Amino acid sequence: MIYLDHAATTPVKPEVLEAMLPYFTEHYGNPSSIYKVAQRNKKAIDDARAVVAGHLGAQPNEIFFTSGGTEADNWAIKGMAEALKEKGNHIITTNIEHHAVLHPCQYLEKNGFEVTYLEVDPDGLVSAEQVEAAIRPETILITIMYANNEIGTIMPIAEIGAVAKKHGIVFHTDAVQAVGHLPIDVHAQNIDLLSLSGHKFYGPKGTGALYVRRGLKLPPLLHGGGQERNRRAGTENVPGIVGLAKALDLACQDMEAKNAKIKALRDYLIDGIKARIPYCRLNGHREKRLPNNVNFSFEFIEGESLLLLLDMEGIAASSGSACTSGSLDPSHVLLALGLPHEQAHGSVRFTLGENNTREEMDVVLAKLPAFVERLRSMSPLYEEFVRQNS
Amino acid sequence: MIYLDHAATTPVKPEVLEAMLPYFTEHYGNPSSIYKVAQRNKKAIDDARAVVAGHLGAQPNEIFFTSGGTEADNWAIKGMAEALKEKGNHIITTNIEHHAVLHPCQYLEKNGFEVTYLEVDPDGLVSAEQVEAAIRPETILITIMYANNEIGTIMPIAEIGAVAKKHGIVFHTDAVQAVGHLPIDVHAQNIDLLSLSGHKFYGPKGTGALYVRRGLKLPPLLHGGGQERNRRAGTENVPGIVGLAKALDLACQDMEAKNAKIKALRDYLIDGIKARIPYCRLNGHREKRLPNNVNFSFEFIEGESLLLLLDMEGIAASSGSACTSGSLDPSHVLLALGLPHEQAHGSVRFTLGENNTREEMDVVLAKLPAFVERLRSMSPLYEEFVRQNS
Amino acid sequence: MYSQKVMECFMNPKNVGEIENADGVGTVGNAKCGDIMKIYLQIEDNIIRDAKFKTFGCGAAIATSAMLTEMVKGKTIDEAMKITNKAVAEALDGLPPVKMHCSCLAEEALRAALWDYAQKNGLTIDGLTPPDNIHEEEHTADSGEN
Ligand SMILES: Cc1ncc(COP(=O)(O)O)c(C=O)c1O
Ligand SMILES: Cc1ncc(COP(=O)(O)O)c(C=O)c1O
Ligand code: FES
Ligand code: FES
Repeated sequence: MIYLDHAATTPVKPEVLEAMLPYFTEHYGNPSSIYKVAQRNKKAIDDARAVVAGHLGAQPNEIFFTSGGTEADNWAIKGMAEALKEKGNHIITTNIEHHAVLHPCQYLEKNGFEVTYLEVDPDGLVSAEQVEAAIRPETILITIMYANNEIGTIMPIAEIGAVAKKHGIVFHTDAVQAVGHLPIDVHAQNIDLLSLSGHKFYGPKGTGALYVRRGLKLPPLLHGGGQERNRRAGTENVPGIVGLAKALDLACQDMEAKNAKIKALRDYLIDGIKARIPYCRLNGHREKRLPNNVNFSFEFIEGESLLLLLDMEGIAASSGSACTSGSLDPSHVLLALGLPHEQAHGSVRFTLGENNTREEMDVVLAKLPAFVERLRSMSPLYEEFVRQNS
Repeated sequence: MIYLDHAATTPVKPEVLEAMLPYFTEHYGNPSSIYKVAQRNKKAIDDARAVVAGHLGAQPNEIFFTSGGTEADNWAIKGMAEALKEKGNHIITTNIEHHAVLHPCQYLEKNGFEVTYLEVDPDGLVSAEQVEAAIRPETILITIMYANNEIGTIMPIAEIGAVAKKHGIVFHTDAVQAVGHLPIDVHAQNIDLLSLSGHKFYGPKGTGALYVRRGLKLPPLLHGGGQERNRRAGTENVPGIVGLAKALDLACQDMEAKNAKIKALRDYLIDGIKARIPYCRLNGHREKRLPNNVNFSFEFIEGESLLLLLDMEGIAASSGSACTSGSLDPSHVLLALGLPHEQAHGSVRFTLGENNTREEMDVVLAKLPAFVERLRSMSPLYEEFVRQNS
Repeated sequence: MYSQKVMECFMNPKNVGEIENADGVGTVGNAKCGDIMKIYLQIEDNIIRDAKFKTFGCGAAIATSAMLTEMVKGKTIDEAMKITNKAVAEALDGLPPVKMHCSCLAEEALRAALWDYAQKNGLTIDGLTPPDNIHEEEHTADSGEN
């Protein structure tokens, strides 16, 4: 199999699994317990917290473990809204956020909040100026993703952070696609809250974290026991937390060199597709782009059928985000770029990982043109286009 | 080590870990993806859902996986409150619930809801009559735990379910301590919502589920992608879900025989302690009690110091619930039983597991009296007591 | 997610293409997903001699187009009118629930082509109503529950 869907999820690295294993069957004590054997687990969590903090430029007591990126996003957004509702009821975000941000925002809209969904430009970017222009006296939260999961566009986070700071507004970023892939420094970038998810950087599914700047009063989303210093209740997922930290540590090792390699493959794929397939469009910013993201719309054809053909040849790719692949709607991200309905439907995302090779890209480049051609030959839209242009 | 804290958490069984392993490194695809390799993971989740449903007498589409018991409790309680807030604002619970129920209730109290905390009797029981007497026209939810985590008392769930049904009120039970340990049938017992947690029955930490009776409109707690049929967003923790189901399946095999064995050990320990140590009190109901729970108050001494002595000898026990062991407050459960402050502080819980042996009980029975004696000899309360009674 | 039969029909679809001077042509679009299906019929003596399709759509849409065109060949118009989307889906060993509408698209495209034939020849076909014109229909992005 040629796996090109690393933005959907990644395999757990063997070293990560190895680090986790002892905590399932051997060091299984509840970290909150007072006896010695459980204290080891408490230490494992503390160590993991320090590792995660280190890679974000944060302090350990600013890191709270969650069950994933979705929980972190929900917690940050609904929690800050609750905490600051006396101060104001306005939130600023973009129209290409992940649903784990958009849906909490829509939920808040039903509960007395107002949300500005900034419109991105055709490359998927918002500017710090747009953000600043949207600020009102009652604005309490800015939540803008670090990098988009579908098109890979990287937002000007430091600039937005500076604007947020200037106006004294809390700034959250969904960095699920960025953590472990791009260098991050929450202090230099003026980030107040940051969500991450373990399975996007070769860690286990069902793990995540929220960085919460010290001093920020964020009420819990999950109420209960006193875990995570009374902020996030529930028996700690010790193996998961250990795995997340190990994975992040590995991901941040030689990040620059790994990224250079992946970027080269990415560009090879992008250029190869452009050279071989007419009527296609690269979605997302050409430069300000995740090193592993390739997203194309192929005119006149529909994405799912192309994915099926690729799948038959052992190539795993995706259209839009994984968690909406059951849905029939075209991607809200691609529509936000201004793509017409049919083109938004005809997009395919290849997201590369550390182990992909140039040979694999060659296989894709060898197969893809014929698949696109085949589907176009079946397409009434292509028929019409050819008729009109002949 | 003699591990006697199975109510806090259990080790993952080797068979459970084995079932999980392929899903970390090999079958890692995102279950929502359309390509074949990911479909296998979707199937693994569907199978797990069917297994869990089967052991509760539920339908697969009534099971929703969560990150643990805490999330399930929060979701059930806050979700139903949100869904039914137009209908009423009154909730009935007990004063010995786990914090994962109590704290969401207190949160709701701050947001316009009224909560009746039924007082349990000295054995930790509430009756269906008490529940019925507390019902008001505006009552929208009854949430009463299946079995208490500290004292092991088993509530009359079927009777409470019948009352709830008669009055058309939604009934949630926190069955975290019961699932995998007691037979459950949500339909026969008229349970509308039920929380469970994987790590309490030899499954992995960070996994849980909420049973939601078909037709019940429960809005999401975590908003985002379309996972779990749009009810619980977030990339599915595939290995965790597989592990939870495998563990539950194993736990329910020969449940009766296993329980008979554990119960015999439990009673051996209870009787042994009673026979050897004066001025002690068994907390919780003598008969309506989890097969694995032993909870004693030893007068004149404090629990933590006794736990430390036990720990020195390699015996892992707990006082109160694990997740509050950082707290200095006496157990709210023991106070609810009517114990004076000092006795509530002086309680120790032993919770047995499938692998504990009679020899281990003998070790505890051999050591414990001397430890209690030693601490009593240091205790000014004991000194006073002896003076008054001599 | 798809049956083997669906995948077969998708991978090696029969009847892809156009019929020159077709006796009936029907194009329908699915407001639900934006997919488009076009069916060409060659009809002689009340019998469908040939059927071809072009489809912009998902795997299920392509498979149902191929299956439907295969099913109608050799049938009288009345017989063709009796083909339902369910029959097409069954012939494919079923479709996932979210994909049932793709088979509706096939049924509608067939009826649109028959309507076109009837219009051109001044006929009335029992039970046939004019197709919805897709170009007048708004693409209402059915927001589902996602
Ligand atoms: C940008 C972004 N945010 C949030 C999430 C949600 O993360 P998770 O599925 O781990 O909860 C994802 C991935 O699914 C994502 O790509
Ligand atoms: C009765 C009860 N409810 C809820 C919970 C919370 O479960 P978890 O810690 O898995 O979230 C526990 C255990 O911690 C419990 O014993
Ligand atoms: S004297 Fe130690 S907890 Fe109070
Ligand atoms: S025709 Fe719409 S998804 Fe298949």
